[in-house]
Amino acid sequence: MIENFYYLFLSLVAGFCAYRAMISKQLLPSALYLACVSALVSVMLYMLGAHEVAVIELSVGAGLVTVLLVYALSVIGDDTYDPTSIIPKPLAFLLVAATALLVGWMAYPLVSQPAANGEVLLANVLWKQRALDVWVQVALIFSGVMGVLGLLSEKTHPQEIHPHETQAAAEGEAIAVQIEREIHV
Amino acid sequence: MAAILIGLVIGLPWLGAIVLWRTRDETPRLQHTLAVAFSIAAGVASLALIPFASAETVISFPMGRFFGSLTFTADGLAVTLTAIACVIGSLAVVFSVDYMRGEEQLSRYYAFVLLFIGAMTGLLLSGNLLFMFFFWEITALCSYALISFYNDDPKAVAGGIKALIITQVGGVGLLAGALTTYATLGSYQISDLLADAGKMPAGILALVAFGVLAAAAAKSAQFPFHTWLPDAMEAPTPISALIHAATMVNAGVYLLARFYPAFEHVPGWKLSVTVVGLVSALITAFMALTATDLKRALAYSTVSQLGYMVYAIGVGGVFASQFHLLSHAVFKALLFLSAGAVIHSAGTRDMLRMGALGKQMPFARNVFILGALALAGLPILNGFWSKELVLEAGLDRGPLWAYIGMLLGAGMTAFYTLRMTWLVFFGEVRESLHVHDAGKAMKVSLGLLAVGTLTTWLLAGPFGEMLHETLPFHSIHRLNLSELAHEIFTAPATYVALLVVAFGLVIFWMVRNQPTVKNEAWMDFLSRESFGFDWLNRQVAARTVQFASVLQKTQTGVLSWNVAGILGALLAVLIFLVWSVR
Amino acid sequence: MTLNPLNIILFGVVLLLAVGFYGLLITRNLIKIVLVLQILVKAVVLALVLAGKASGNLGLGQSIAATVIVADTIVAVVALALAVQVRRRAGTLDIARISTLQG
Amino acid sequence: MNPTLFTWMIALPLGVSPLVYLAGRLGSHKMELTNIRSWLVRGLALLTLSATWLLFILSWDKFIGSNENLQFNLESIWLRADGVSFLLAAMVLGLGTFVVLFSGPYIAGEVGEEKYYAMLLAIVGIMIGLGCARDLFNLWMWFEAMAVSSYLLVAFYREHPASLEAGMKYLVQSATGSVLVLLGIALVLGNTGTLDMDKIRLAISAASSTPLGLVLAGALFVIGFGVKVAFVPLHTWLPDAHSQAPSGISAMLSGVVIEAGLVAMLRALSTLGGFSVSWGMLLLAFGALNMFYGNLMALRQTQIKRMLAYSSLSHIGYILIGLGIALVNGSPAGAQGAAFHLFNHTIMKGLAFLAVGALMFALLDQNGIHRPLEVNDLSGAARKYPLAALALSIALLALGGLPPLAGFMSKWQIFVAGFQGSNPWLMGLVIFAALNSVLSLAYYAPVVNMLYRRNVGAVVEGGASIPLTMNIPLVILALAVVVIGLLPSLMSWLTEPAAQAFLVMFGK
Repeated sequence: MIENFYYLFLSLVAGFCAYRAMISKQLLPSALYLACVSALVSVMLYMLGAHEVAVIELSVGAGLVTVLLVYALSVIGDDTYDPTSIIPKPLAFLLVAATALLVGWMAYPLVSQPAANGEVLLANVLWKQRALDVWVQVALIFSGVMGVLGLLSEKTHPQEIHPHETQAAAEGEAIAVQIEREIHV
Repeated sequence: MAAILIGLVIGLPWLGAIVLWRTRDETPRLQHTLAVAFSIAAGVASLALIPFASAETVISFPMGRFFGSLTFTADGLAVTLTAIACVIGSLAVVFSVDYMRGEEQLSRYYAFVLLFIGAMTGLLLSGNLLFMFFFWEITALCSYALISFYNDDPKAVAGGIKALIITQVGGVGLLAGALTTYATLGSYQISDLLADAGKMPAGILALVAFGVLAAAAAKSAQFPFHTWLPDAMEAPTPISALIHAATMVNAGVYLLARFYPAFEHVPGWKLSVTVVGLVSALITAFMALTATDLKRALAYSTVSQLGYMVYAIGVGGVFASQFHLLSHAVFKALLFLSAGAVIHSAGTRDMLRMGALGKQMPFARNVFILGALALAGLPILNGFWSKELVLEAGLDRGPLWAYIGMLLGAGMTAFYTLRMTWLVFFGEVRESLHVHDAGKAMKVSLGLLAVGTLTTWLLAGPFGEMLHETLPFHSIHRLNLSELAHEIFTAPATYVALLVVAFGLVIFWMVRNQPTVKNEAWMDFLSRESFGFDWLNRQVAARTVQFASVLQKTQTGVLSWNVAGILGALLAVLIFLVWSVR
Repeated sequence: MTLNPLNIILFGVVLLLAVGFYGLLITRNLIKIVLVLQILVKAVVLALVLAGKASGNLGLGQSIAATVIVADTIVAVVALALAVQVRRRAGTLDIARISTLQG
Repeated sequence: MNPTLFTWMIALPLGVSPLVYLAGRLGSHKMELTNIRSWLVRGLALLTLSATWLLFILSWDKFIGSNENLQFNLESIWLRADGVSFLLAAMVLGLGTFVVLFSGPYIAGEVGEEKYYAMLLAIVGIMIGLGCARDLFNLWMWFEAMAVSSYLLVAFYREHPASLEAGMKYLVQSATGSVLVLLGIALVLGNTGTLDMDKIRLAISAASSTPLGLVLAGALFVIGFGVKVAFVPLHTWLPDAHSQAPSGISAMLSGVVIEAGLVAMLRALSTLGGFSVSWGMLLLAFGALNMFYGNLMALRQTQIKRMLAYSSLSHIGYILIGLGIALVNGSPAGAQGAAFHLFNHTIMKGLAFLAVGALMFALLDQNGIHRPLEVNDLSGAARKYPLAALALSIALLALGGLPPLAGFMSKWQIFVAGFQGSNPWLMGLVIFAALNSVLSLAYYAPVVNMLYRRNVGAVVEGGASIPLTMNIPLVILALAVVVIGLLPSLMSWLTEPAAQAFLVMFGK
């Protein structure tokens, strides 16, 4: 079926973009790849019939999150240093592969016989049936805003601290050096 | 009336503990006075309780599901030990007035002493296993606090922790026993356990029996838990008298005596008890032969004498064991306290630095000799009667090899007792220590205990009568004084024992001029390491700490590894579930 | 085994999850970790809609997917704020260099 | 009386929370108003909590009087208050009130004071809501909201890299956990087509066999929520977060947040019914691991807050063992013991963290020193701070399971449950747990000893005094620990319905 082919293509490309986003040494390309993942996922969502979520995903996931990431990058500067992994990569790969295979195998029966689809309008479900979720979400957003304000608002703007200046940074440096040595051994 | 007295016996020391905790260290006189007043009041109440001894449950207070009722029973066994704990405890408090003069933090000291006495009486009077365990744990806590009273001294702190951990590990046995009893019989009442032990499945009953034995051995510092008691000697000396004569170590023997009727028929239990008693009595007597620290020597002798009591229970002589417990409590308190008087004025515990102190402290010397003779088991002091009774029970009903072992122990006891006395009070002056005789309050306590050492054996008749009357499950053989005397003096075993004791004395007399007994290296080693068990303890502790520090490496503090932990756990749980569902 | 679209989407979900978790394990830059978390969120959103579709209750799946998108965006925002603050105070974004709490 | 009154327990703190923030910003450019603002914020928070207590009492009355769960629904989502909800609500409200009282001097003058109280109130409301949630996804929403509102609290000292580091680990690990939970929810939705817990239960019990997808969902719930409950080896964020957060927050995190996570996990797991024995075994295994690991790690700690954090791991272990026994044996004793220990852990650990916080405040913060409090710093602290030292000693000894304190009684109850079935494995596990208690004394006792040392250390010498508002919670909590130890049935009005609800939840 042609539909299957589309889905497979989209999944693979999304996986590839995700991989690029994860592997890239530069943060800006990473953010852009993430936006691609988001766009591809929203296409899949659309094809599945979840039109509204597809729009939300496209605007929030691909748009807002990317903007936020880029904004954070611009605040921080060009600290895009992403050195070698601490965990041996084969171990990480094995762990993830085994878990993913097991999860995939166990989840498979779920999709083997899909039920007939009862179409319901998102707005109805979200605002009527799931109104309580929305209320809790308001609390969550409030907490998040408080968090950002609490973390970032500065009464006085202190000098930015650069590496090697604080004692903690020095300690951290020592640990990092040690970790790096362990990786290379 | 009995209910009120029980309330007083437990409540007065605890009330005193709370009051003393709140006193200020700037008023030492007030603290001494209050402590003496509360402890003596408790002592009087405990004596007044004796006539009310009965097998009935006196107080019952429901505590809600899973906890049973808080009950108290003042039977013969309980009231006797209560009286020992309170009276000798109060004498130790009186002694402390002189001994602890000028010390800091008296509020903490006296508060814990009184808490200890109250907890001990609670443990003895409790008729409910849960609350027995409850009080059991409090005595452990108090002993910890008192042993490490000099808490700036690392040795005292280490000794306290050691005592706490070892007795608590043993306490798990009592916990298991109490839980099993509740799970099988649906009740925590000790009387129910004694009555219905036969109805429990054999394996379950054995679990309870050996659990209780482990707990008793740990508390009474019996083999293989005997290592904590010598290290506990870092405590102030009145505490040593309190813990090692009047209260804590008796709890183990009490426990065995209390549950004897329930476990008597558990296969191997009596033999195990006998062996534990025998081994403890022998190895610690051996360690006492070479000890040079006065208090440690006394501590070893305590474990050894407790071994006699445990042995007596193992061979079925419950009365003999309790009678020896009574004698031992009196003469050992006397010994500890007179040793305390010596240590207090000499400023050292090393017997090799003492010598010929007798002339300068005649009172202490006299009472110490009295106690020592009782410990050695010479007639007609209380130690003689009870020890002979124990040995006779052993010969009558126990295996012969165990009896011979205990005889050997009696000879060793005579040897080290005389050695101690000689090293401290006689011989040549090895170091000119400026000593003075015991103070006034010390003399009061010592004098009373000396009188007790001379006379408590006269109580044998009424004591036996009371146990017989109030312990329905124990079938105690009644024995009045003249029967006792008759039995002991006509039995050939008595003379054999006396001969062995005399033999021990003679041997020491022959080597008295080299009292340090150019110890063989192996003897020293065995004593220092408590026959290897101290080494074992250290190994367990060191391995645990080592394992912990290896484990610390798992907390890398690096986020990547933390997330790997999450994924790894997910994988493990998935594998477990797939395996268990299939 | 029939290859219906849902199977393939499940494959896509697992693929995205695997990439995301692998990224969490090997990434050291804090901002990138936030980014990788977003990959996981995409996978979950897809999974929720997929589940709604598979059970014949797409509206419900959609509704919670939409809520999740918003909620996890908030988390991402807080995480970014934290990362910015870490950069300001510790001078680095490398998690190995801010691993002072150990043992 | 309105049966939906209990929802106001959730809505009130949540609704007042923004007001607290706004009150704290009133005239924020005027420095001279700092004190007034500070009082205003705290007063408002306390007032709200008092009102919530009133609501709690009224709804409790209704709950006990009608003998059935209180419920409320907004269209298809239900909130139901059963025994577990009320237990959690009581714990959260109680500790929350004490923490607000305690934090007065502790937080006064810090930047972000108003956000601190706002978040504290919000998290109280959110956790009560979490206890009542009866819709799987709604449960996740509460759970996520709880996490988001605690991030700021953990990383409150945003000037300190260590505090930020702790916050960062907490955030990333929590987020990972919540992704796993969402996957689990997707699987349940896919299999049953509904998210209402009761309907899921019906759908699953109607099916003949347990689909593999639901097994996977259960595993994902265990691990996902387990991150917040600090199962070993998912616990790695906990020692960092608990030791770096302000002490009041450490008390909240350790005393109620991990317990709330546990409640969420049990609610989610209970819907999967079916093979509850497997869940029981899983809980027992994690319980044993947590206990042993937590104790061994605590053994080597020199920072007292970190030691307490590891001791939380071991106490979660006891609770899990109680619950596991209840699931494996179906014994009410295990559930009751677990509920009782849950409650006791809240007051004991709350007391411990608050007492340490009070000492830390007096010894370090007041002198402008920002570093963790070491055990050695406490040398002779009882001389100068008899009350705080006594409170800390009581808390530690109670945690170690010594009578006559609360911890002993609840551990005992769990142990009883283990022995009741005469299952040798469970009996062995209980003995292992008892030996673990002994092991834990090896690190609690030296701290107590250090407090009562004769040598007053230099740090204690230079310490400031502890204000009254910090001492009040210490006195009340310490009394509670002692009294509950002496009268264990005192709290059974609260814990028994919870245990009952737990068993009903799992269909026993």
